[in-house]
Amino acid sequence: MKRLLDVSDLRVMFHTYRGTIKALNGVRLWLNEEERLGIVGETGCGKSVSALSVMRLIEAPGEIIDGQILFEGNDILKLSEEEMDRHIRGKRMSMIFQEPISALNPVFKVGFQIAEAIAHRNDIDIGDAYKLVPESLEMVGLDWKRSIDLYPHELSGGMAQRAMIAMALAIKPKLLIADEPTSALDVTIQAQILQLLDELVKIGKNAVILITHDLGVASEFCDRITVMYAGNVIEISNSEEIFDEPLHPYTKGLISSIPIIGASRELTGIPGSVPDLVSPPSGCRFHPRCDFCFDRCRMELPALSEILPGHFVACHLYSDGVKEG
Amino acid sequence: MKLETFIIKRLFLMLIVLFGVSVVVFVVARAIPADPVGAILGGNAPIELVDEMRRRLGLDKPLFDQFLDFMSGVVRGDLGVSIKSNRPVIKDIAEFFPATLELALVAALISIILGVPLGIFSAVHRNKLVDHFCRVFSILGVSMPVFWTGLLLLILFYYRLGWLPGSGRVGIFTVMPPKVTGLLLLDSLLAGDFGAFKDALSHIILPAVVLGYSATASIARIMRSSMLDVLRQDFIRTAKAKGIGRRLVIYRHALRNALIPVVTVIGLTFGSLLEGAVLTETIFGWPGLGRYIVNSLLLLDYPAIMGGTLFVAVVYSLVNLVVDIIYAALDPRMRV
Amino acid sequence: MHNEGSNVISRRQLLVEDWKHTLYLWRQNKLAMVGTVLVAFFILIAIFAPLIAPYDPIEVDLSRTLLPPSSEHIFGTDQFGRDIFSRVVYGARIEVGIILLVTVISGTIGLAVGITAGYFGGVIDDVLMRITDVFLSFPNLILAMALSAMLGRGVFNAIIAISLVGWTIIARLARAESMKIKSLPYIEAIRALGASNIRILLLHILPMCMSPVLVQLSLRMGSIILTAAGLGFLGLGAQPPTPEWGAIVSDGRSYLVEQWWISTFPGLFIALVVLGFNLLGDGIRDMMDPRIRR
Amino acid sequence: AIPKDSLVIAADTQILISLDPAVCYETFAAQITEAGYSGLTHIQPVNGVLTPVPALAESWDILEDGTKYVFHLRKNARFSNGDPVTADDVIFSFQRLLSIGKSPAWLLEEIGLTKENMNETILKEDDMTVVLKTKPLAPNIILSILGGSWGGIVNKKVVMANEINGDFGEAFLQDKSAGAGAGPYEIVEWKRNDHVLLRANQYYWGGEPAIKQIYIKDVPEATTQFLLVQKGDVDVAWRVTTEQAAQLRDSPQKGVKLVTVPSQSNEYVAMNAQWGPFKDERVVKAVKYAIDYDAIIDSVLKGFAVLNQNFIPIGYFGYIEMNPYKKDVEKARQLLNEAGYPEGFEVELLTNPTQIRMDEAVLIQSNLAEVGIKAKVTTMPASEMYAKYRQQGHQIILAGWGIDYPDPDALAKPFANYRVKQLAWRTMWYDDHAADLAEKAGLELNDERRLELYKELQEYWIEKSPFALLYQPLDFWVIRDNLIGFEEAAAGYSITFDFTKISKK
Amino acid sequence: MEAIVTIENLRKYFDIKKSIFSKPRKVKAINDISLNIPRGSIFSVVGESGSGKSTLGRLILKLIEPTSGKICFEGEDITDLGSKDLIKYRREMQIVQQDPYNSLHPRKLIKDIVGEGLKIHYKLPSDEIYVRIKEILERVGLREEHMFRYPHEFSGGQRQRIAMARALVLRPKFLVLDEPTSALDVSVQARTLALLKELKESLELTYLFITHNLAVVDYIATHVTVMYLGKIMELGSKDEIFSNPKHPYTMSLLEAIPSAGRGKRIRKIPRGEIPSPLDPPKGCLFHTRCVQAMDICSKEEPDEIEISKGHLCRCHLYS
Ligand SMILES: Nc1ncnc2c1ncn2[C@@H]1O[C@H](COP(=O)(O)OP(=O)(O)OP(=O)(O)O)[C@@H](O)[C@H]1O
Ligand SMILES: Nc1ncnc2c1ncn2[C@@H]1O[C@H](COP(=O)(O)OP(=O)(O)OP(=O)(O)O)[C@@H](O)[C@H]1O
Ligand SMILES: [Mg+2]
Ligand SMILES: [Mg+2]
Ligand code: NI
Repeated sequence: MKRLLDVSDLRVMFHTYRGTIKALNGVRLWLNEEERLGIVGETGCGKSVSALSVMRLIEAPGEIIDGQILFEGNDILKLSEEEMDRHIRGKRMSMIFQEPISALNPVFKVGFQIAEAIAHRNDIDIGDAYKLVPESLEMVGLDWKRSIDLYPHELSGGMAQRAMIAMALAIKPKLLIADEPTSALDVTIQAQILQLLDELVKIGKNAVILITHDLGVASEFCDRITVMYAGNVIEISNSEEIFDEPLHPYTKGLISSIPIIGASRELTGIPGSVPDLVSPPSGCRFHPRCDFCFDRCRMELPALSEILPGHFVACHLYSDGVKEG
Repeated sequence: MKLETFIIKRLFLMLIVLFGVSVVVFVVARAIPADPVGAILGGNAPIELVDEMRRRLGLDKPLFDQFLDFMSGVVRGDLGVSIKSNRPVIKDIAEFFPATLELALVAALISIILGVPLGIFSAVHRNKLVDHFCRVFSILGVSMPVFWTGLLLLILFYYRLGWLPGSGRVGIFTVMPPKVTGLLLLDSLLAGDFGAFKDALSHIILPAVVLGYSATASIARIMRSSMLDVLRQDFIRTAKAKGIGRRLVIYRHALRNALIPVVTVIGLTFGSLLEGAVLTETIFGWPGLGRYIVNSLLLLDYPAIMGGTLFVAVVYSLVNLVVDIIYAALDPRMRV
Repeated sequence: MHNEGSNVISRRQLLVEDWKHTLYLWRQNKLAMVGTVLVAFFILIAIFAPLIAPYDPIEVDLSRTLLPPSSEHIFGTDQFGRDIFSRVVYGARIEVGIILLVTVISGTIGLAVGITAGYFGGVIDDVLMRITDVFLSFPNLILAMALSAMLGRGVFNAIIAISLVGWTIIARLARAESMKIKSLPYIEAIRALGASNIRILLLHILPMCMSPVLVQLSLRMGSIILTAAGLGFLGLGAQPPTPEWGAIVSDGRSYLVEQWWISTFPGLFIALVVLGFNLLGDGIRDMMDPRIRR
Repeated sequence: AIPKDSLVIAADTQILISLDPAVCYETFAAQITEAGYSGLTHIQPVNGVLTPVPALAESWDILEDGTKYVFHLRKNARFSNGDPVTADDVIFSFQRLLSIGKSPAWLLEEIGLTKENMNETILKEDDMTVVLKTKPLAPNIILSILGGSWGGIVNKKVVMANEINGDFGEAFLQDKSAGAGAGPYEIVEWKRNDHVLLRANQYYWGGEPAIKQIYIKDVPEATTQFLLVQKGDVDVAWRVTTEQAAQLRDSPQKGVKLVTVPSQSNEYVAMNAQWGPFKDERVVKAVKYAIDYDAIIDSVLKGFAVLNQNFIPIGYFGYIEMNPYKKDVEKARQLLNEAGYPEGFEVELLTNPTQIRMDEAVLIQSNLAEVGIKAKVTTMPASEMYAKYRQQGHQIILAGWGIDYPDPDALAKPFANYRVKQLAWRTMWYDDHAADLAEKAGLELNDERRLELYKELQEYWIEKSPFALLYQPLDFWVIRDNLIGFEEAAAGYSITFDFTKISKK
Repeated sequence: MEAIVTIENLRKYFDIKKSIFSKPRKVKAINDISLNIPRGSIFSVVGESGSGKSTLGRLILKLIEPTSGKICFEGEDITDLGSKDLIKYRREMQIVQQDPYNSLHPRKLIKDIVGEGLKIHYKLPSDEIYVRIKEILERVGLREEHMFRYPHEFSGGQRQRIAMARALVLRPKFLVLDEPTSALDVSVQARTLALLKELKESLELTYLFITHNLAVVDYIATHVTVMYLGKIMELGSKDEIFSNPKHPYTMSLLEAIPSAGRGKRIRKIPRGEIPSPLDPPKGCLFHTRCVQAMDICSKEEPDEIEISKGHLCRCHLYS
């Protein structure tokens, strides 16, 4: 399998009055062609920032400080804005956002917005691109005759998300990033959309990064799951293993927080709250909330290392391999 | 259709407001402790003549009756007869309004042409030097007394440089094409008379710039803040993610949205241009409605004050009705 | 978790934090700084006018008329030999008075009408907003002229007239704001606690409407000074020999070509103060933007 | 550039109300109206004294102790459409004036012609002869009144053809003369707040004037007028400010010049004789001694005025030089002391907000302050000020009086005779001696005795009246220096202005 | 069990206007709902967005006026009470809102937010108020020093606790919880749910628990009501509904829950979009999306059928 994306040591900061928010602190991610990667974690842990960095959409007051983002072998952090627009964004990568209705421009018809994407992708003018719009709309199960001339506010959440998906997939990207594509939608619609996305990426053979805070969603959809905490990747594993055999105490806590129907157990949750990224805890950023924390955790940031085949974790507990516990 | 019911409803509301305006202006005008007859007859007129004239004009009737007379006239489309000129007020308005309208339109155009790009520029280069410059430039417009800037510009562009004419709507010896709309720029174009057009244009530039510049700041300011607002929206990120480039993101995706609140402000500003023209009209000898109303007020020419005020209120309401319709055209969410 | 310290300390910390934030934002915003400096300067001039002004602002001295700016009279003198600089300095007091009056009057009326209309909605809103529309669609200068004639002459009456006209925008703003706020969950929660309408309006909605209204007021200061000046041009402003800036500019206009200093300096002062208020108002608005501040 | 046969005037035309001779009353409007309409007589400076001279009436006879006037019309007099001027037109014009009954009508009533008696008093003897039956007044009064703009004769045929709802063509004549006038010019159009256009009347009995077209451009702002004339875009700036005039006088400029003539109006301070301290004549006198007349003339009017503390202007029948007051703080304080106001008192000084009046007010305020009187200046638009004045609601008022006709009677009555309910009445000076004298002088047919009476009146008035006359102003214009004859044309200003005397180099 | 709240045939129609040009239309947010909330229960209401869950909660607290129907609290009819008469019920019934970020006044200190209710209802010395606030904050897991902070300094979970403290300080008997955890992270949600459970027991509360998350319902509730477009589709005890769901909509809701760790699977998801509440479908409200729809479903509206004791279902499949 070919490597499509390889992010290493990504550091992103936001400069605010309170100080510098160290949003990403050496993030490592990778993705093969046609692979589906899930990124999960609590709010504010840096999922969106990671995704936006990959698209190079971090804006002031944010700044990519350091790192490497190899996309198809090239470091896209070295490209100029124009080159990004000319070759990468909307050509080889596209993105689906969380709130579909607010992610569509309210003053343009859906058809136009999709055509615009197609036009840019294929370097044709919008008139010609329009001819390809019906096809895209049909693909996501929308009645194109009706929906091509609708404005975003005339769509329901589900329809708008379909339109977004149509827009993102119409350019046949190599990499599709979906940042919480369903969390703003109703439960039944969520399921529909995920199923649709699933089918479409299978057909299109795209690689996908799915960002979600819902482990359940991620595990159903993805091949591999990356767990983030406070700007760090703390665990990477394939999606079955992470449930059956979570390694990092944080991942464990996360799993024990999810209510599961039929499983009548107490939910324990994770004590404490997410740290302030202006002055993150020293060492392992999770240590103040960790039941297993020991001295080293307070001093030293654990590195992400492969503990089991294909299963990476950043925790000092496993510096000597897997222990039971 | 819905648009029609909307318009009808708005017109109805407008009637209510106009009634309110009439009441207020009537009450306020009558409460001024002066006497129109005395004013019009001048300081020399003997008191008997003043009393006699007052009787003749019906100003000795009970106030309520006078109000009823006035309102019944208004309902019939008759704004009464000016005490001063003894002409139907509506005729006076018809004479003065086109000049004011033309001035206000050109001024509005100038303030839009200046304000919108300044606002966009400021927003796009937020907190950079360009932003500071644009903001200070536009705010300077509202900061200086109109009559002061007016005179300074007059001295500069007319007196010192001689580039532009100093007073009036057209040159004295310019023959104007027949009156169609009353807007000289338009009339001369309609008649294909470019000489006249040039002349009218050169006359309107200074007053319109003075007036328009004073309205620039409010447009630039709202343009800037609404642009900043829009640039923060989710759909801008979507557009960027499409890779269409910064220019298109700003001018296609952001601008159209950002213009929506600007339109409202332009409507409100237009009202202030209509009425704020008094000082400009005085300095540039512009034969407009603003001076007419102010002068009527100084002379306490009740019918003219009431008629003029009502008329301005009508125009203002109509402009804002149009603005709301444009608003809807810009913002599909307002349609349905 | 680490929440050490007593209430007192954390409260003080909080204030300090808030201040630091404001200060930070203020320092980021160069123009707001300029605006603050201008306005502060203006207020200081007004307060210390008797100390600053070298001469009596109204005393006529026919032996030194129309002197150009010099070290003795830095802004020159007018046709009565009055020192322009002193007149401008004392004029600042009048402008400050104008500003206070307008703020209080149009602020109070505007807020009262606006939040009432916005909070109660329905018929009350309709009635109040129609009244607002009446005043809004009224030619402002005309209404100000008429009212100032009705109230009697003088700058302060003119200003009262202007404020009676100027509250409409405040009212609209306050209405929009209170409509927005009243539908927020926290107001409903307070209602669920059993708070009366009056209590909600005064204790919970009013404070939230204050800041946009203050911004608006600070932005309007400029146009108020200018409207007053315009009334002066039409002969309805300050009574002579009051050193009101607009009146000085307007009086000096026939000297504009030769004795430019008479109207230019006060004109510049008007422009600077109006500019200051505008920049400050814009700045406050930026600083209070919840997206920035949170 | 402006053609040689055209004259462009920049003026504030806001004050124009109507150009109909039966309606028009203000000075500036009267000048335009006079250009459009000739009257039976015409006022002209003769040896520096404004005198009624023949116009449409070639000559007249005064019969029956000055109660019957027979006017012989000029044979060659024609209206601007070519119609001859006949006795019918004259009678119609006077009856029209009375029937319309606007501001100037009272002037005819002054001489005994009223709406009620007009069929008996205004008579036709033949087509070319008109008879008026008047009150027994000094002939100068009667002939002067007839020479005003309201005495303009209109073309009955044209006017009646354009009558609407029995308005005697008032609406028609408001903004044009259209063949209805026999003056040197025809009023072609008046576009409000824009311009008035006059064109030479080819049938004018005095011969067609040199300037064929007069364009009066509306320029409300004095500064703008001044700039326009300096640039040569207009020939005349009708009303510049005193500062601008002074500037030109002190540093002459190429291309323009300043024309000044004595004006026929009065600027005065009137104290309400029934108000508080002013009930005491000594206080009134103290005020008269407090005012610095010279300073007002020098620094407010920049010298464009002459000292005249009497109500009869210089150059008028009956004028005597009498300027007893000048600033004397000691004396004023002493008078106040005597009257029991050693500490002075507070008073409101009312005026209207023209630049000159406000400046005068500032000076007077500072003068009064020197003697301890604290005056608060209140300015209000003329409409309001006069309303208050007519209700006798002022304490001190600073105002002016324009003269209606060039006879001392036109001043003696308002200033001294409270019975005519004019100025004396307004300021509550109910002095019967002065009133009697003024009445008597008006009725006196003998010039010498008349002169005596006015002398007596003036001496009494200057001592007793609550009026302090400040000065007699000069009128000034800024004109292009290629104009010829403007001085002569303007010589009778504020009573008459003769456009026919103007030509261009 | 005795009912603490009873509602009968409750309706709430909103007039809504989409834009300045359009005619107002009616949204039937609550359309003929009757139910009993037993004392001591955790009565949960589930349904998708717009189904009227929040409206129901607000109606019961009389925060909005019902269009018709009857609301009884502890047997007393409170439907027509004005705001003055309601005051005493305000102490008994409280609400914790959906959105923890907007439910606290941003310019007030926590002590003022929590103490507001005490100030309204009791004339207490300020020490006393202070003590009570402190107590209740400790109850929900916050500390004294938090009293002097502003809401923006707290995380979502903490804010939700503050909102609970604000409601509980009045010692109510009945608490409406409007999606109290949907804005929170799972780890926080877990702790919040645990707290709610504990509070209920120790303070003898009855909850109306509004949520769209059936897994949460399963965890906490005793009774379940499934709403769809303003109507009740199915109602019963929690165990009954989860072990024996009858209505196709309930089933699809259960289906839609992503199954953490259960790997990929094919699910029966309802087709299409949720109809606009502005023009709800004729017949059975759910028929447009129902995989088991029959002819009759599009024509006739099904009645409520009692499947077993206390288990109601509105579906033609069971008539
Ligand atoms: N524009 C910004 N300005 C300042 N800080 C930011 C900005 N965007 C993100 N951050 C900070 O970066 C960190 C990571 O944010 P990010 O949006 O990636 O979180 P997330 O994992 O996507 O969370 P969520 O689940 O809430 O979407 C947060 O602490 C956030 O405060
Ligand atoms: N104040 C209101 N004005 C107009 N319509 C309203 C109002 N409140 C609610 N509605 C409408 O009533 C219906 C039910 O709304 P409600 O808020 O009760 O739904 P919900 O089930 O709580 O949804 P969510 O899960 O999104 O909170 C919706 O269609 C909504 O648009
Ligand atoms: Mg995110
Ligand atoms: Mg809800
Ligand atoms: Ni004459």
